Amino acid sequence: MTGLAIDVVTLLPALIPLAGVLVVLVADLVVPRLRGLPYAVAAVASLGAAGAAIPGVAAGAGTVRTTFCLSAGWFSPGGGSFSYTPGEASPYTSAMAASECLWRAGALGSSLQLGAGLAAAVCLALAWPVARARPAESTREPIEAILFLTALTGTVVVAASRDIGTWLVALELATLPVIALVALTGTRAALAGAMQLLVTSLVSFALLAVGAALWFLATGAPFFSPDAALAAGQVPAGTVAAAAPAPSVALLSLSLVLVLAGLGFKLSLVPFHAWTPTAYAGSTPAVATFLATVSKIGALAALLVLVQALSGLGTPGLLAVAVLSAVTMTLGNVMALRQDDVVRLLAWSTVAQAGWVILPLVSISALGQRSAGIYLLTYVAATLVAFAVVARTVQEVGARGRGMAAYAGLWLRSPWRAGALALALTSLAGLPPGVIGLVGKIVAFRPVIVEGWVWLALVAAGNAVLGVAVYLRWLRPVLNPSEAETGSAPVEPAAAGQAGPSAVLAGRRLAITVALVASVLVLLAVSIQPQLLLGLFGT
Amino acid sequence: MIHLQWPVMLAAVLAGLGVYGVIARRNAVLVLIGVELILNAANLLLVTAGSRPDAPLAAGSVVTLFVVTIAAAEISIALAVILVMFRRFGHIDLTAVPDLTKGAPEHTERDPTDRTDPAALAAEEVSEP
Amino acid sequence: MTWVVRLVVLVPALAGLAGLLLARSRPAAQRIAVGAAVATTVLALIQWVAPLGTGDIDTFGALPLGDLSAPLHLLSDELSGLIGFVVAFVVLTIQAYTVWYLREDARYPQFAAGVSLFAAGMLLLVQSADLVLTLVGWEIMGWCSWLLIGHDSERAAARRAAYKAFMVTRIADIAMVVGLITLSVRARSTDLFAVLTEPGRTGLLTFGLVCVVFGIAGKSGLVPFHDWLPDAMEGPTPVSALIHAATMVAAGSYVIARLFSLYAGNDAARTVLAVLAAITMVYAAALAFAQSDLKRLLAYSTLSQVAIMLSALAAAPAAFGVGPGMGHLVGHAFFKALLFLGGGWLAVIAGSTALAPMAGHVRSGVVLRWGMAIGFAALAGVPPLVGFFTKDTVIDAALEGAADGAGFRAWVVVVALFATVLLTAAYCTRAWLVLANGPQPARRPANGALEVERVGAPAGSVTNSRLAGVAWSPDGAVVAAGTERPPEQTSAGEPDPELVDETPPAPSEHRPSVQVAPWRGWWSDTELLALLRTASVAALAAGSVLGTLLLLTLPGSIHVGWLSAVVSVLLIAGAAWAVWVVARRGQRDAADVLPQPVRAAAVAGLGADTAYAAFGRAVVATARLVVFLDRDVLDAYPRAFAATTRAVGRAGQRTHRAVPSLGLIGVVAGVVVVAVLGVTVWR
Amino acid sequence: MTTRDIVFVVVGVITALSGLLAVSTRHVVHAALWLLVCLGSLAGCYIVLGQELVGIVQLLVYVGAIVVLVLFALMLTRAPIGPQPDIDAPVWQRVVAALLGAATTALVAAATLPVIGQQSVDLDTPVVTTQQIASAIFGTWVWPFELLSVLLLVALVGAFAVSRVVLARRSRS
Repeated sequence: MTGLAIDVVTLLPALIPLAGVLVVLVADLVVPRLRGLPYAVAAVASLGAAGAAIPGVAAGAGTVRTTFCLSAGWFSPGGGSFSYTPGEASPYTSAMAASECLWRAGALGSSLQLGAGLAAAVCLALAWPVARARPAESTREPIEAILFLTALTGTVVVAASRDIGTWLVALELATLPVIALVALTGTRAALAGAMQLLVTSLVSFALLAVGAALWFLATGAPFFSPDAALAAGQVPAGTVAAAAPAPSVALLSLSLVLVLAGLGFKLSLVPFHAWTPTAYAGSTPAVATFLATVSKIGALAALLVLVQALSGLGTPGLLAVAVLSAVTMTLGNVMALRQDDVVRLLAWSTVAQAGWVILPLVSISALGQRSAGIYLLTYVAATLVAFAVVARTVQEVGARGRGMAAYAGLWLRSPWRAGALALALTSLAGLPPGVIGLVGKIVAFRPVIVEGWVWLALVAAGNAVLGVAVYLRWLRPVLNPSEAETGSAPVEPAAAGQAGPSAVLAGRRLAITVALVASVLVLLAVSIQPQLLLGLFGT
Repeated sequence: MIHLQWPVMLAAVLAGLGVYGVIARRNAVLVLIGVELILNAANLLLVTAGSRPDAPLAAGSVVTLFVVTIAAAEISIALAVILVMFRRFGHIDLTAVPDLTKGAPEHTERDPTDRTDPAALAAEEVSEP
Repeated sequence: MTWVVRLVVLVPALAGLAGLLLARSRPAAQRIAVGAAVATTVLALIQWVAPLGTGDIDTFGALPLGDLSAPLHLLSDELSGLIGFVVAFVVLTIQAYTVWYLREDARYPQFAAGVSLFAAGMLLLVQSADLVLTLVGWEIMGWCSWLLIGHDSERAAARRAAYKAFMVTRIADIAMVVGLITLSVRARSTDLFAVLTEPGRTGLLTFGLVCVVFGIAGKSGLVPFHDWLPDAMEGPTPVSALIHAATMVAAGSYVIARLFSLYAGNDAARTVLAVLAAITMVYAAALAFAQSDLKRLLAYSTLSQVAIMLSALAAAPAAFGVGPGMGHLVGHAFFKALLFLGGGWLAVIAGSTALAPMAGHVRSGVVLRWGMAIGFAALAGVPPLVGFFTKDTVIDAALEGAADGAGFRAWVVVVALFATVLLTAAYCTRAWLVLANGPQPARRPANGALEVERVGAPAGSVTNSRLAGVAWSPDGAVVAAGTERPPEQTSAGEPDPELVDETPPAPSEHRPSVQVAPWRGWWSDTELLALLRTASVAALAAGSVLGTLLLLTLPGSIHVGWLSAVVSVLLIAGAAWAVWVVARRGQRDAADVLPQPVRAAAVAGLGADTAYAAFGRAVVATARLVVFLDRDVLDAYPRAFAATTRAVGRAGQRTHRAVPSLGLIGVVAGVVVVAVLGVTVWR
Repeated sequence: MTTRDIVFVVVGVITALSGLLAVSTRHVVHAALWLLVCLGSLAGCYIVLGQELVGIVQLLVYVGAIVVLVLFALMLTRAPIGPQPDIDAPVWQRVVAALLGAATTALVAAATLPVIGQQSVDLDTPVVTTQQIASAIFGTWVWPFELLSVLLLVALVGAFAVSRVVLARRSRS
């Protein structure tokens, strides 16, 4: 037995958050009264994970960073004599497995890891506690930090995973801590959201597991590799009707759609989306942000693992993806139009944007995967800014900050924040000055056009228009206080003072402001120079 | 010698039963039972596929073990949430979880992340049945 | 040297911006405006004396327009040098004059900045070797004209005039833009030389050139678009001088001149131009004769003169080049600026821009008298003033064109030119007689109302004094003042030494005194102000006399045929004599011989304004119809879409009760549906 | 039909029937007990399929731990003993559930059976020995295995925190 080659440097994006978990635990033992420390450590670890992903991004489209690679002779092929005829054998051979790795991070995966790390850092900043001495029995802060970090780890790992085992474990690692995070918020609303998230995620994961098992059954390979898909897709020798697809192809497609459905819950695709508004509205802005950004990155990364394996089959696309995409973006936009709670609006906006994210995947090709990744990251950048603005407002005026009325006339009170919000919303809507949103929409459109899905393109175009209405509905009172919905008095930002001396809130306000500024800068940079984002994926 | 169609058929049946159980039950714990059935269907499929010759890396068994462990992790979180929900709502009926966030948000605290604010806690406890 | 070319555009532009943004105080604004004008003139002089003869002067670098190359170059040759210098010079005199004219206007800084920007636009257009830059300059002038005409924005008439000017030129600009784009697309470049040298595709070329003709018809006031120009007299006199003398109105001729080598080979476009120009010059000259307001008279004369320039470009043989047209542009710039500035001076003295109250006031000062005399003589084309040479060059060129086989379009132009010479001499004589032969102004300040009555008396008609006030007003009411409300004469505390005795007081019922804090500061000395004004007029008078010398540098701009010269001199003399007779040696207004209804119609511009208004109403009605169709017919779909969206949203809101069990049904049903789709339709 | 086939079918029918009862019985506690039977007999299926280790783990973890957890949960949520009329969702929902369940079964069966066809394996000599599984877990699969340990840790910490936060809050009031 030769050793399994483990390259620690390649693994760093996953190892740094795990190390962060340890540091948080140790630090909590040593200095338990510093409430901000766990978040600081966790934020640094997230940024570290993002930084560790940069070499993979910088390496360009062609190169893939691998580790945990198998080598021939590492495993012993099953011994003994078998009574099977050649046509019935598992088409995936040990020889094929010899070239596999359990960690494969290409440019696409590394870019998603980078985005996840940065987004998680922003979420941690938003979750920054009020700098007040913590009661002795409270363990909330370190646990929250640990949950954020482990969920980030799961996301990072799933983007680079290649085998069924790692993939399933990492997915669950990315999901379970988030459920706990939502429940930790502790209010009745949060519990309602957590319960809905919990049952949806459990059922989805079970179906996902069935999908993964079907893949294994169809290909005989525990790896999501194009080789395996090709081997399964081959028409068995001796079959007369060579034109007909092998039965395995149907099995593969069932496996893909089950996985799609299982991940659809994380992505908030439409029939699997019901938890989204409840959970977002029930949890704190930081957790909602995490659900809206890092979770989505994890889900898309997991989906892309399977899609890139299938891309070897040369299938033009899937009707199921098209239908999901169309339904999702339509319902998301329609429902978002009716929300007055901005967190709910963002939740439904997430639903609508998820439709856009999987839109390019109607083409199971490298182009489609790249487009989906680009679109997701544009969405994540814009959503981070929007949530940071919401968090800042909630921090300032309390729960009223969730109502749209709280944003009336923001332009007059706080032009910078209003500008940031405007940039984020226009990016989500795909209007200038949010150029990157427009670029993302065009990028997402391209595979649809290339593959000739006319009706889908029409639906998407209609939804682009609808989406503009959704976001401008929020933006209008921001810029024009006289058009704010009547019946709610203008919010006076004095409420923050009641919570105590303003110095107590200073740490939290500073953290939120830093997160807001950083995310705005990123969004601005990619808006001015979209090539920065497109370049991540080696286009 | 065993024909693989039997385990596959059993897995299909278990999956269907699990799906039925997930939807037809209103008690959250019983929904968990349905979920376990679906997971076991997946496990059975994995084991079946892993029992075929030339299945590399003992993958069928290993991944099955992983899924079992994942299920255990899931259950622990799920039970915690269910217990908390039972304490706060007095029931675990999935068809009757009210949507509490509609209309006025529940967050009346001055700082929603500050869970230790006694006034906020008092306000919450009052609203409890 | 290339920096000189760039600075010629840059200096006035920066001066304009600085004036708008920085200069809030009058002295600073004056220094900036006049200083920049001086600098521009010096720079333009340098450029004119030593033109680079190159069209490759970079500005911002090329525009990224895909297939279309847009290098954005500037051009410096003899033509642009000369015109640039003349423009800069005229702008300088106008800026200096404005310091005096608007000495009590609180919004002088904005006005001066507007003039600077305007000059920058014109100079950019003159220097441009790229159609994009041409268009930019064109647009700058359009916007600035709107700002400047509407300077007295508290008066409804001024506002309406500004909007009218803007809308009318704007509509014509559509054709301009289409034309320039067509030419650019044809050459796959916006570079002037590429456009000029692109062979082939004559259909596209003709279309583009005709569009450009209609475009310049807007700003140059050719016939269907002419009526904004007389109304633009609502602006302060310096604006009128600026627009009419050297910049906006002449810009059209310059653009045609720049594209001349294309027009030379294109009969269709030139014929359109010739017909429009011929109609305009005769029509406008005839209307000018009947005007009762000096500024409106000058406005119609401008229309007529600009048409002469364009007719030269339309009818001259290709070999003559642009010399005749551009020569007339230069000459016209001098004498028309002179007439406007002198007219403004007169108006300040008389308290009105109407001709009747001005009667006799021209004798107030030597410079004023001689200036106006030279101006009218040059306008009429009396030798040896510049007007004579340039106009006869045009006539000669048209005759040569006719002989050259240009046929119809040349003959139309020739006939129109001779008719215009006759009419021009007639209205110049008439105006001069009215201005020079009124009663000697009172030595002592008198009641303003009495003044008007006395002025009207020699003509013996109440009609006349009423007509004096016939100026356009928005609701059709007759207003009893001239077009513009000239500023008050120097306030009592600061008497103008030259005019102190002849100055009547302001007729206060019509002109409430301007409430401006007395201005103290740099140049507060009224003598200096008066000197500025007098120097401006004198300089322009000198230009009108000696301008011919300038034209010697432009080949083909002076080419007087003896036949045409003799004929036109005879025509001028005859017309002058006839008017003198009709006016009973200056004892009455020659225009009074016209029947009253004809005169009133002419003063009102022969109903052009009514036609515009009708056109506007028609457009609005059409728009309403379109809006109706759009809202109630076409828009039904989007609105139904919106209504459906709302309904679906409501329904969705009801079904999303956040009950986990329902969510689970959704999940599982979704899985099954998606799976069925995925398995059966593996596309 | 070989001997193994027959054994499997018998155990499988037990599994399926107990599964059916687990999702349809009206006794809350009985449901958990039937689940126990179902999972236990499924462990038998695994053994028939030649995967003894998986079968034993199934017994230990699933039957021994998970089902016990479920039972605890039922007790802690004061599940009544005896039949419950309102244990199930409304009738329409059950009809939908039955349809969807049947559809799921049909889909999985329809997709897998053509692939599996009449494949058969000889399990008299085990395909994968426990030895191999052990070395595979700590060799090839060590990366997901380590992640799994993190997952378990986090799940326990999370469950602890979720219950404790609310307990702390209740004790305060």
